[in-house]
Amino acid sequence: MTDAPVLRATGLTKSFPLRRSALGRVVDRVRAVDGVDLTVTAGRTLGIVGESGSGKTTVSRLVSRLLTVDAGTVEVDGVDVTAARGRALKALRASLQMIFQDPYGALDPTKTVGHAVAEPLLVHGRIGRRELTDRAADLLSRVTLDPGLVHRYPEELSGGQRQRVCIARALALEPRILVADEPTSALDLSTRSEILNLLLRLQKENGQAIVLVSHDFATVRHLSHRIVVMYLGRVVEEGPAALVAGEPLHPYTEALLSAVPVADPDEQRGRKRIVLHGDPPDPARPPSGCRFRTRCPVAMDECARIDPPLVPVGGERSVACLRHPGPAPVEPAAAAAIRVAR
Amino acid sequence: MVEQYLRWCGDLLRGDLGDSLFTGRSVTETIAQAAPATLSITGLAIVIAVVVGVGAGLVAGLRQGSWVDRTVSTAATLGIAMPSFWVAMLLISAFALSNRWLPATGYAPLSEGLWPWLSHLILPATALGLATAAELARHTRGCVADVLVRPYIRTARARGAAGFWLVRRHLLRNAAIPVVTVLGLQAGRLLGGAIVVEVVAGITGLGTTAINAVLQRDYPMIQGYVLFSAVIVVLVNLAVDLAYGWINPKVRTA
Amino acid sequence: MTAAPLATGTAPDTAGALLSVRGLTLDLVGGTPQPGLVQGVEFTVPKGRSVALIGESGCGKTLTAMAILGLLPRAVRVVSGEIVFAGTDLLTCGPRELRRIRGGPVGAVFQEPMSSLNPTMTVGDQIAEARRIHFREGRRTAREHARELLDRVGIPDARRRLDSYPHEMSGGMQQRVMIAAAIAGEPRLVVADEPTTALDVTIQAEILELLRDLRRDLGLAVLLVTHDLGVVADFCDEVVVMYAGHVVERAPVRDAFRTPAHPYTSALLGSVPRSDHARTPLQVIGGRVPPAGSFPGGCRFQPRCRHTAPACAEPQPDTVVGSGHHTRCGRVAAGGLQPGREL
Amino acid sequence: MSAPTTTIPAARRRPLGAVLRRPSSAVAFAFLVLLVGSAIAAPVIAPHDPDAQELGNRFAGVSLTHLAGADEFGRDVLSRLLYAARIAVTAPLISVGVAVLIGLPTGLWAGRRRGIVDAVSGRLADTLLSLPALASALAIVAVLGPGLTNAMVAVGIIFSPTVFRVVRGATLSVAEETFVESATAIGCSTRRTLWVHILPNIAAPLLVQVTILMGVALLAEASLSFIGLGVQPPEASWGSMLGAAYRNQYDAPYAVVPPGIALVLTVLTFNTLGDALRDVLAGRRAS
Repeated sequence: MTDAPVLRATGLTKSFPLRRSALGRVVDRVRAVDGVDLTVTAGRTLGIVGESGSGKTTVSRLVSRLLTVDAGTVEVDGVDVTAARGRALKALRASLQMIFQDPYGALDPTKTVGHAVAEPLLVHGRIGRRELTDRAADLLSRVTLDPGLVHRYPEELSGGQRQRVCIARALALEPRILVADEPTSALDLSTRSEILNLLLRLQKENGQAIVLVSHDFATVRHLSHRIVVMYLGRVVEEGPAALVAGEPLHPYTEALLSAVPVADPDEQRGRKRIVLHGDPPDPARPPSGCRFRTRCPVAMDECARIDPPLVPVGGERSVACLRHPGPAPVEPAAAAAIRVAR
Repeated sequence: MVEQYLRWCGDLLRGDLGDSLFTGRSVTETIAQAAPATLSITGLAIVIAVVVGVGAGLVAGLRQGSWVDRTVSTAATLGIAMPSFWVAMLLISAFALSNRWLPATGYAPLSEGLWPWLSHLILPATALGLATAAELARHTRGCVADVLVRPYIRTARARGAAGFWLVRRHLLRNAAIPVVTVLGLQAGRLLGGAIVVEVVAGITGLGTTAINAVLQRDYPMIQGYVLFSAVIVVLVNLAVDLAYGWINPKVRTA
Repeated sequence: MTAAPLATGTAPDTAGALLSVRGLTLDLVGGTPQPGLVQGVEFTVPKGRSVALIGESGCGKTLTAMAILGLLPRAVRVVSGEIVFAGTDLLTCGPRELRRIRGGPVGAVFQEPMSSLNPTMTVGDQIAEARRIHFREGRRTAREHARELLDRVGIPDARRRLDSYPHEMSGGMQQRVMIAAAIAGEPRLVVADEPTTALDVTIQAEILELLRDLRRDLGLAVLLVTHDLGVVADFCDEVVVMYAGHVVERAPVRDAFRTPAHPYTSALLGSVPRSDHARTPLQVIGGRVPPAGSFPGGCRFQPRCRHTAPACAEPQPDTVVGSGHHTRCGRVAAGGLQPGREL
Repeated sequence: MSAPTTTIPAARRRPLGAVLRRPSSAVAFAFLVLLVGSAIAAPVIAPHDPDAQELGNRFAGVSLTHLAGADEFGRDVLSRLLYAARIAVTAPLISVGVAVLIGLPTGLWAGRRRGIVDAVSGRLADTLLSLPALASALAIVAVLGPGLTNAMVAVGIIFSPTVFRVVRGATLSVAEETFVESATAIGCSTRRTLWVHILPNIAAPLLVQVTILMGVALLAEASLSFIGLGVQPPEASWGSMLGAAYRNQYDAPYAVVPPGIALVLTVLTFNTLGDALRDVLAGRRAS
């Protein structure tokens, strides 16, 4: 396994219109993603965890070119695909595929399962219409579905079956990267584990890099090699999964982990609880300085003035918190100057 | 052509819609003369439609599956399918020709007294309002049924709210929101439908004026008529928007 | 914050029960009919305790809760059983008595606060409603109580917030309003149907913390319907596990998690990712919950169970396997099977 | 894992089958077949030439030769009713055709482009919609001149904002669906996404709207013909027959009944089928 990054994103920024005037002019914007860097290594899983408003879903759309960036670059295999169009974009589609959150909405209700699964091959001209059924049946068996389902319609399938169909569809082009946006959150408990197992197995068999986006720390922890924690459009912490989940450095990561109850009464009741207070701020009007400071249990006065950058702190980890200035501490004043200059 | 149009717009701002090509009379004056009859029919039709339609729909929605509900649904389905001018003919033939209970044709202005006015209008207005009543009944029933299965109704029940209290405090306002929207759309339909009903009821109003204008290709008259109708509909929709804002807090704060 | 003491082995004593559900059986009569949509459900909620009703969707846990509140959908009919709350059978007591209890001694909190609050009514009016109905308070007194309640559930600037509409609040605030409205009737039992499912996890922690405080201060009993085993481990004293309309297991929370006595419970526990087993396959329960209308006979879990035996096609009696620990698996009851916590 | 075999979804995918399984819509459909059949076969089954005048027969009552009596020119009413069925079928088709021709492409365009295009066309449609329909139709007929085709084209133009709104709304909501995003993600071109994934999914609401508009168009045709702006004599439509009946209501008070009933039944048919389609397709969305 090489350590070469298959996907590298730098400075991703994206804002969305919040309100429009009567004639459709944008009056107010919310910056959903604000300067996010990501690196995904071949055959590895990068987990992005965050709550609603964190911008994690937007990041998944930006790296897969379903949305275009306002600023920043996306490279796949060293090739800048930020502005790829036409043929180059189609080539990108072949190497990067998505799995969506809602398996109920992700399949066209007017098309058969076979069509859904083999359509990518059809669109990329790799097969003709006549081979569709056979290839679809092959793909279905790869995700341990009955190949006989090819002539069925999505509505005849359970949620778990549909998500397998979606995974088969994503695998059809043999992509090197899979971006999975909340692949299990619409599913029932017992089905959830099937899909997680399937993703693990497929990655071991085919060596895909996976970007897993989820609000559920347990799921992200289970599948990921590295974890990125997002809050209000920023990365607050990044590092190896075991370290981020085991010894979180950023107070938000710590609070998030503490808020996920463990399914063991003795362990859960023995844990240290960090209960945050208040609501997350309005993403359209983020607080000055550190965005987490309004809910942070250990906020300091400087936190209102200085917007902490994401800095390496050793052990392949980075944190954006003034309490963890990193091995080469940046003078608070200098840091402030950097932020102001941006 | 462009110049002509600009001149017409200029005159329009001064309240002058030009003169009829046929009678030579001022369009504004003609409309002013014909409007009260038409607005009376339409207004009365709206009142009938709202009272009958919303009332029936509310009862049907609250008693889903009962005989009342089935009756209302059937009547509404029929009501929507019946052309208003045909209903007017049937009503007039039944109440004004076979039995001479009400006048068959003509219009009496309100200045002649309430009853003469009402007696001339009641049959055409009922005929005109019937389809709208039917539409409102169906829509209201649908909205009530929809609100009744909303989670907040369940919450209110879980709080001990029931019966009249539940209907008044939780159901009415929420069900009224979509009903009011539809009412605005129906205003235009009623004003249009009045054209044909006027013919049947032998009332000289905007409708009959407009038909003659079309047959005679009296363009200034037609322009005036369409403009006037549009203004009325815009006013009605404005009123509806105000009512909507009053009922729906989400609009108020937005 | 100190952790609540753990309940172990304390038998739920029916005499001290605030709520006891006995032999509750519901039939689905509309659509695809399913007799025994919920069948023979038995459990108790002791005074001041917190009981979890867990299972996947379609297992009948929400229906059971709705039966307690007398809010079953039209297509579902009560066939037999009793639901006794503080000496009154809610299934036979008549609508007037039921209305006295609902929103009064029994409060309710629902999932998705946004749709569960009336969008055209101020939150103050919604909280005050229970005061006005159950204590016949006037507008002004009820409003004053509503303000105190908003304060109590931790909403800042309560007096101004009384006149807010639900859509002007965040999800977490809305759920606090729901809780304020639920405790306005001074309940002894709160039925909470997935109260935190629609919320972010840090907000969920805040809401659970609030419920914990209220339980302690007001001596509330809580029946918590959830599918989240973590929430159960965190919040509840006892667990009732449902599958396809049956209660398959009920036990004090520690016993249920440590020594599950039904293969379904143990499979559920095994399907939860654990930090010490990252990137290893999780336990899978093949198939899915059968849709209503096609429940199998005998043990309803048997088609998906990895320990199925011929005897499982027979009806499984409710058997006591420990102090307050019941199972509906004949094989476990007979001692032939020890499912444990499978990993 | 075996897939569940339930029959309901399959029925929902073939909406016509599901619609016909309801007794009321089966009856409606049978009536529609009968109507279209008699419209086509009118020359064969009509007992008389619909335009043949027999002045001696003016206002003749029901008899063996004139099963529904005769009108003010002694023409056979039954024959005229049967021939008028042709107009009852074709006239709404003209209007709905025009409306779809205008509303479908513009609605798709506005729904896909959004932004300023959508905002402006949306306002325009709203304004047109709030105009009194019949009044606008009068204005258009004034320009085009009276006559059935002109009248129905006018009605079609009036309907086009309704179709536009339905198509635009459906396009917007379908475009929100994940499967459209998924189509982009696998590399579908914009055109393929539109034809293969969006159009089939907006077909359902469009079909419902079209069916209901058929009934509304027929009512509009009747109104316009009633006041003499639609079908021109001697041709007959149910509306113009009602107009004649109105002018002669002292001589033949019952002449208003047959064309009126034919009209109501036909509109009822379209509405019943439209409602049934809507229910069936709504069930499919909900699932």
